[in-house]
Amino acid sequence: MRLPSGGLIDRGTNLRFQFDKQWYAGHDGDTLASALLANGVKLVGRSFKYHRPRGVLSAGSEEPNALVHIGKGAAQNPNVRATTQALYDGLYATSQNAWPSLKFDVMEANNLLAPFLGAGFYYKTFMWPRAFWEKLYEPFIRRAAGLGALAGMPDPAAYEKGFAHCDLLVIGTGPTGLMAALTAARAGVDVILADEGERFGGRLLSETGAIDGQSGAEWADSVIAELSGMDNVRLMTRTTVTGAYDGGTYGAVERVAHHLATVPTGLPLECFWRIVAKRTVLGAGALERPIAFANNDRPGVMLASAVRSYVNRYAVAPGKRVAVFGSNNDAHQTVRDLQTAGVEVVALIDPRAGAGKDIGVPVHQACVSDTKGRLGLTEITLSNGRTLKVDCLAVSGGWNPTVHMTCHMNGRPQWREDIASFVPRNGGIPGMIPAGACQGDFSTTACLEGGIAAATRALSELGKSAPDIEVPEAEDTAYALDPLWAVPGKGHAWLDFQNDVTTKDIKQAARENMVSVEHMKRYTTQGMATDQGKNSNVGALALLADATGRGIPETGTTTFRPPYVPVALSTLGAGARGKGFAPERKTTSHVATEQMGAPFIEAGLWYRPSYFPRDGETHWRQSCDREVGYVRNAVGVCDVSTLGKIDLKGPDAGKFLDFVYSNTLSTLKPGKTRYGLMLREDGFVMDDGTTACLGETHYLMTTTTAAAGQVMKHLDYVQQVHARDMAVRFTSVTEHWAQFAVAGPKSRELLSAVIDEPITDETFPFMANGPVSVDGIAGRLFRISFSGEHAYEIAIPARYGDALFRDLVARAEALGGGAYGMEALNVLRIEKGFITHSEIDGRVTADDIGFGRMVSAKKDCIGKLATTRPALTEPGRQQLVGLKPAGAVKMMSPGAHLFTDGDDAIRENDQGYITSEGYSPTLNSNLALGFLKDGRARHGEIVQVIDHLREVKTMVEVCDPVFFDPEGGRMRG
Amino acid sequence: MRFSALRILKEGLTGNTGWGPLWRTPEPKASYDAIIIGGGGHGLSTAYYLAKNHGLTNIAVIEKGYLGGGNVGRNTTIVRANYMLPGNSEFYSHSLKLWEGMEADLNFNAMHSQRGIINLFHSDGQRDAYARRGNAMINQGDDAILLDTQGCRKLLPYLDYDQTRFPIYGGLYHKRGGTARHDAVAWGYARGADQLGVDLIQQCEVTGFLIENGVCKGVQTTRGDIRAPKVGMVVAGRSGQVAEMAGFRLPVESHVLQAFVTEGLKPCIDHVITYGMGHFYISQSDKGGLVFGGDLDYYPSYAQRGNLPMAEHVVEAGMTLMPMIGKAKMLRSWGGIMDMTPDGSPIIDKSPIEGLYVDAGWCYGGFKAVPASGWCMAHLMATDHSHDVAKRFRLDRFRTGHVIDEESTGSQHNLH
Amino acid sequence: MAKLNAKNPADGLLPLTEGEMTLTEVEAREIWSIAPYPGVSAGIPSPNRSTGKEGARMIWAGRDQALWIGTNAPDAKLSETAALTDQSDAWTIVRLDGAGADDALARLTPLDLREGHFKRGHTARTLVGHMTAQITRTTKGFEIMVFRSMAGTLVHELQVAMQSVAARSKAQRSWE
Amino acid sequence: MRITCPLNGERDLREFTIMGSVDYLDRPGQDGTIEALDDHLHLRDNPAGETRELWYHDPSGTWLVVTRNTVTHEILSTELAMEVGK
Repeated sequence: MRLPSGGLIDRGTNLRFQFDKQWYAGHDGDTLASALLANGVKLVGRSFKYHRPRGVLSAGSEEPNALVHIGKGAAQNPNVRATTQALYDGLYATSQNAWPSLKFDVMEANNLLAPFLGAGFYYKTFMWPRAFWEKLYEPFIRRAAGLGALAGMPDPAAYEKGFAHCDLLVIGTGPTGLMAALTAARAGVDVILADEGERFGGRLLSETGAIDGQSGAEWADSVIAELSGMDNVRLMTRTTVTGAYDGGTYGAVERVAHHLATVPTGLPLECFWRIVAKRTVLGAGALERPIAFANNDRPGVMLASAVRSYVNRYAVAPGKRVAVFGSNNDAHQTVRDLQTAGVEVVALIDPRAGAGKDIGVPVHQACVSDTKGRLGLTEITLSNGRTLKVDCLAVSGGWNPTVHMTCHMNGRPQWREDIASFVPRNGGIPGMIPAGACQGDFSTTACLEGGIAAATRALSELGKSAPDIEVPEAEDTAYALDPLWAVPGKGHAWLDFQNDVTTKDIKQAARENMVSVEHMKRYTTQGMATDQGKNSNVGALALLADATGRGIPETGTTTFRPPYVPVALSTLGAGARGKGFAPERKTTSHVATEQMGAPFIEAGLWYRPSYFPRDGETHWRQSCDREVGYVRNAVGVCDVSTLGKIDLKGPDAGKFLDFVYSNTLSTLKPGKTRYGLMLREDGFVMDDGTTACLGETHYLMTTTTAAAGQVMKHLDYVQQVHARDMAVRFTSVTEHWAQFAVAGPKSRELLSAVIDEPITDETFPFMANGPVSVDGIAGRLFRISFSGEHAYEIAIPARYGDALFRDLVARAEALGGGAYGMEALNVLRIEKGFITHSEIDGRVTADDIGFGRMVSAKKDCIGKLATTRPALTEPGRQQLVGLKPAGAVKMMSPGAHLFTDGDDAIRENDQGYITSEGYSPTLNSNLALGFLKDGRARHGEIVQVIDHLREVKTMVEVCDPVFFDPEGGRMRG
Repeated sequence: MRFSALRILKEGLTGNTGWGPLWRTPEPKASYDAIIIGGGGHGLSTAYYLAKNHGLTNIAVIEKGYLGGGNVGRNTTIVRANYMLPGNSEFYSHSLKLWEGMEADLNFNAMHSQRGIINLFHSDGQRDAYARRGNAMINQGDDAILLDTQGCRKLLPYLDYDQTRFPIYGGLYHKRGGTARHDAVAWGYARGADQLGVDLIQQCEVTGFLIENGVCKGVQTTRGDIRAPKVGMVVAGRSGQVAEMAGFRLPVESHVLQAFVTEGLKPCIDHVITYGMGHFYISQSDKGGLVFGGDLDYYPSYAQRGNLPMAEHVVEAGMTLMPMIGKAKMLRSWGGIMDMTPDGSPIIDKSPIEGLYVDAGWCYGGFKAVPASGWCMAHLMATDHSHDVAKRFRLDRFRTGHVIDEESTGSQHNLH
Repeated sequence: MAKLNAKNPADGLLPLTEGEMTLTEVEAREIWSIAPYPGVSAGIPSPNRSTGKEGARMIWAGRDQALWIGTNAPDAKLSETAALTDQSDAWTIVRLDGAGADDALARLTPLDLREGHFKRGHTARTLVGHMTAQITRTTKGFEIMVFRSMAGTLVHELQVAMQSVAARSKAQRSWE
Repeated sequence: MRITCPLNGERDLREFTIMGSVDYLDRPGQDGTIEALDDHLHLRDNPAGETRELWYHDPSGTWLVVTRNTVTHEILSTELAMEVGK
């Protein structure tokens, strides 16, 4: 019910919203929770396990009960805390975890079964018969569990991430945070002030105490006004700092647009900030804790501080007849605030002798021991037997400092007996200074002073001196408390409201010897709900301590881990949707290739054409066969720019190459090119490629597309760690050059028409390289071949790549050839037995692929020693072979395994596998490469190919991997 | 006490006051026939099978913290037998069979759920590699199905098939793969071992070894010396420190692996799904949380916590693969300490010191190995011979080169 | 004879304007890496600094390495003491200028861009999104370099960031 | 985690990759023993505490030796790999 006056709401606004399809109205400044309470809606959700009716418990992000869906369709946002959701016009909310309706939920039957569903019951049943688990029990449990529902569709909103840097990060804008920020800002350091609320002020917005004669909210506004005028201050509202990480790095979620009825184009819904701070002041405040008593979970039972928030900040009376129950003086303020607001306070219930005697309402020295009211509180029973008709009960079990973030690096908080709470231990997070209520200092004055002191300390650690600053005048009453965790009695008394963990569960866990706090938590699910135990952990711990006869400090705590509040995956993964997951790399021929209608495949981050379809072709194989024919019979053009190109220079460049390659490169003469094999230090093959000698001390290494980055890093490693004295410098030139393979019998004819000076077999024999020019532009030509044909690769500065590619393709077409893609490239290289990373997959040796002699005996190289290990030299290793169909079924699928004729297809008989396969139009046959145990000695043998997955079983003949032109006459000629 | 539906009913009707302890809290004795260092999943299953399969019941498990407090209680709970290479194939195949009988054997519901696991692939090359793997699984006697894009669409309609950066070419579907309730596995083995007479000693830290003439005779602990002719170290991420106490180095680096869970949600993901182009795997727990993880943070760590870059990478992979999870909210993140070997495969072998046995190097695949690791370690400790399915998990294989490198990334510990 | 026309890396993608920010492509005729051989002092800028001005400038680009950016190639004599490598076509260079440029770029790079820390003339090898990049602060904004092949991704990511900053500043004005 | 590179200054973890222990610095040559190779590539002290490691600053191609605490993640010092031991 809305109070006639007061509050930080704008009564001039009328915001209409829906909850479970009912229309209501509220004001700017409301949360969904305050607006619902203003409209008399108390039942807002159902609990997780027993589906108990639940109402609003708190007024903050720690809310365990009032979780709702916001929005509909693809925008439906589950598990939103009604207590932090700002109200806007048109807001659409629905309840969750109830069917068919919130008031009548059939799963409430679970409540009756509660005696059988206690701690750990899952582990003791549902085992018979075994097959029923996946089919019956588990689906039932899964449907019953869970809270909100995902829409099942991609989230249409925009999200973003960002980085921010500062000298001092201040978390929280209660009295502590504001004074810390003010102190540091006036000292001139860069300050970021972050608060999760809709407006700055923290707890000050909910309390009535004055600061310097102003209301808390007015004072907060005045501080913010000063800060917002300073260039060195960044104010971040609606921003929850979610985690503390190494090196002063913090994660934070900014809810940019959740409070807006319509989100403007380009504006993200949320932003995930990575904030790097030299120092941090944590002014996170404290959270009030409930008291466990029978049926303490009914709608209408609320935290006393939440009642004050609703009354003071939102001008909402959460009930017509309110009782206040607490064992600390702070609870008494609730009575006074309710009285001031004109709400009837039925009683103050405080078990401490003589407490609150002048407060002006009936005082009961007792406890609340039970409640009544199915969908909302109607009556409470006191431990002295009295019953009181109330519709709202404000409960305060005292305050827990918000120590969570101080534990994110495994720091454990320490117990402070005087406030019966945990406080942060020193140095839990390097550079973070907890202050104010989160440090256990609860009075406003102590918080104001604590903020100044923390900032002063941070400044001095940063080498700055703090300005003189006066402590504002404020309330400074002592916090007196007798700890009260649970009221004895019959019935279920809730600790973890959402997960339905009761005091009985804790006792049962103790009986079952689950006495470690971690065991208790995991066995009962205490503290594992969406509030991560913010409301209940300390109480549960106290009960476990009691049940096991230990003190609370000896019982220990569980660990608080990031995030402090749940973070949407859309936010944490912002930018990654669709293509944003990884950069896209496009070659200079990309546009032309697209225009030719070629489908692309991903090759690492690059896009490469699969094939170039022609009119009338209905299957990629037709295109592929045609393109293979270009290369074998005329001339084909293929963009090979994606291969890594590393330019090496210096007196020791040759020596360095000899060290990184297994074979010798230093003897290479300028104008010559050689194939090289690179090993990892563990002796297995890392990569291969050609290296061209461009000058006496100048080389150009090529790598495979896949390994380009890895090889560059490896070269940096080898040089900076193992070859520091070699005078060599190298850099990647992959992106500077567009490079095209021009392959086929007519390749020289084509090139001669393109380059400015014609070439001959004498000036450009096989494996030659040299400078050429095209249209006056300096390029390079390499006579190398990955197809086994007379072939070249021509390189031109990338700005001319598009033009050269189009020109080459046009000329090739005029000669009866054309562009070819990856499919044809693959067939061409299989025909020749050339390897790719399908073969050198990281587990093969040089000898396995028939290149054993390429590990030079004359020099050291990376990986050489390791190749002498027994396993790399012993007989029985699988060796590269060619495979040709020898049975009726011609299909030889990569991934199929090889077995000796007559053997069963079981692991023990496994002889090898197929790595690559393709149809060779040249040889009119399917061809495959694979690895076979002792394969080089088995040429001519017929072996079985078995592919269970594709249901293929056939026979193949083992042969040399070079199927076509084994003498190599075509590429040399 | 045997668990049954009847028992639940009876206890429910009598206020649940009759439940007894799941295990005793014994004082350590001066000597045992065997000692297991480490009360995690592997240590507890080793103790259970030593008692059950080999009749060794005068044994103790020594745990410095609480039972099941290590990686068994902080993983993404995936159970599978989808390995390719000899050594791993037969071992994990054996392990999955043990999983399938575990709950009946232990009389404890570990919620082992064979909901199926799908490893997605995103290129022809990856498909070929997964086909090779799938065929190896079937050669081993396990199950595998190769799905194409259409097959994936049918099973997993909520993936992004149209816009995602690396298109989905298909997936390798292993139907017997799935998940389990991780803590329950530790508790089930603990209760089983306790019932067979094994002393489970918590809050007892090993501080040194009793080594006489090069032979291990027991351990020094914070609660006194405990002697035994056979000592097994089953301490996962702590293997380096424990080996150091015994005076040798292991081929193990300890790394942090993060895992994440969202708030509870109604059922939306019915399988275990792994992404092939980034580090991301996900399933939905029976409580409704989306449980997911990725790769190591890459730097050695004993801190059981990670940093943001990997957490972000993991979520980014999830968002490009299945954008419908965007409004799920990460509730909690945590880290486990992974004992990474230079080939990504484990070690179950005698140590260089007589009487001391090593079970280590589980990298981040230790959870599914819990039953077979215990089975084989128990076999080794009881018989002094390697079990057939674990005989390739030798300590000296890195020196000799007989590595079992599933990831094919070579000898760098953090790349597996 | 072939006729070769040159194409810029960000051909057809730029310029762009969002709010008060502009994104334009920088056309560089010559970019060369200069990497002195060991033991030679080669007069390259000190780490994280750029020197010179439009037409002939150098930016530090890693250990003992700089990029020469100018209208002409560097003096060939330098090749006696340093590895001189033509990179003229290897890079996409864009300039992000105007009010909000810092905020937009801070959405993509982990580098501390605060004026007091990353001043005019400062340069850094760092990341922009998931791309390796070089960022230099200029008089009016930033010059950002990534590999040529990633021009599309760079422009797209910067554009999204610019739009967000522009939308925020617009929304900010309407909230106030 | 923030690592201060002697050349690039303080940078975010995401700009770096790590290879592993400084055991990688002691490389046995072609005449070394397989045992020495085992020490170089495989066997590790794996300390819970201070350790020295090889890290790589990807954007600038710089290899570093970083002294770091594996329990607290504190970075204690960084040196250029090129200069270690010189």
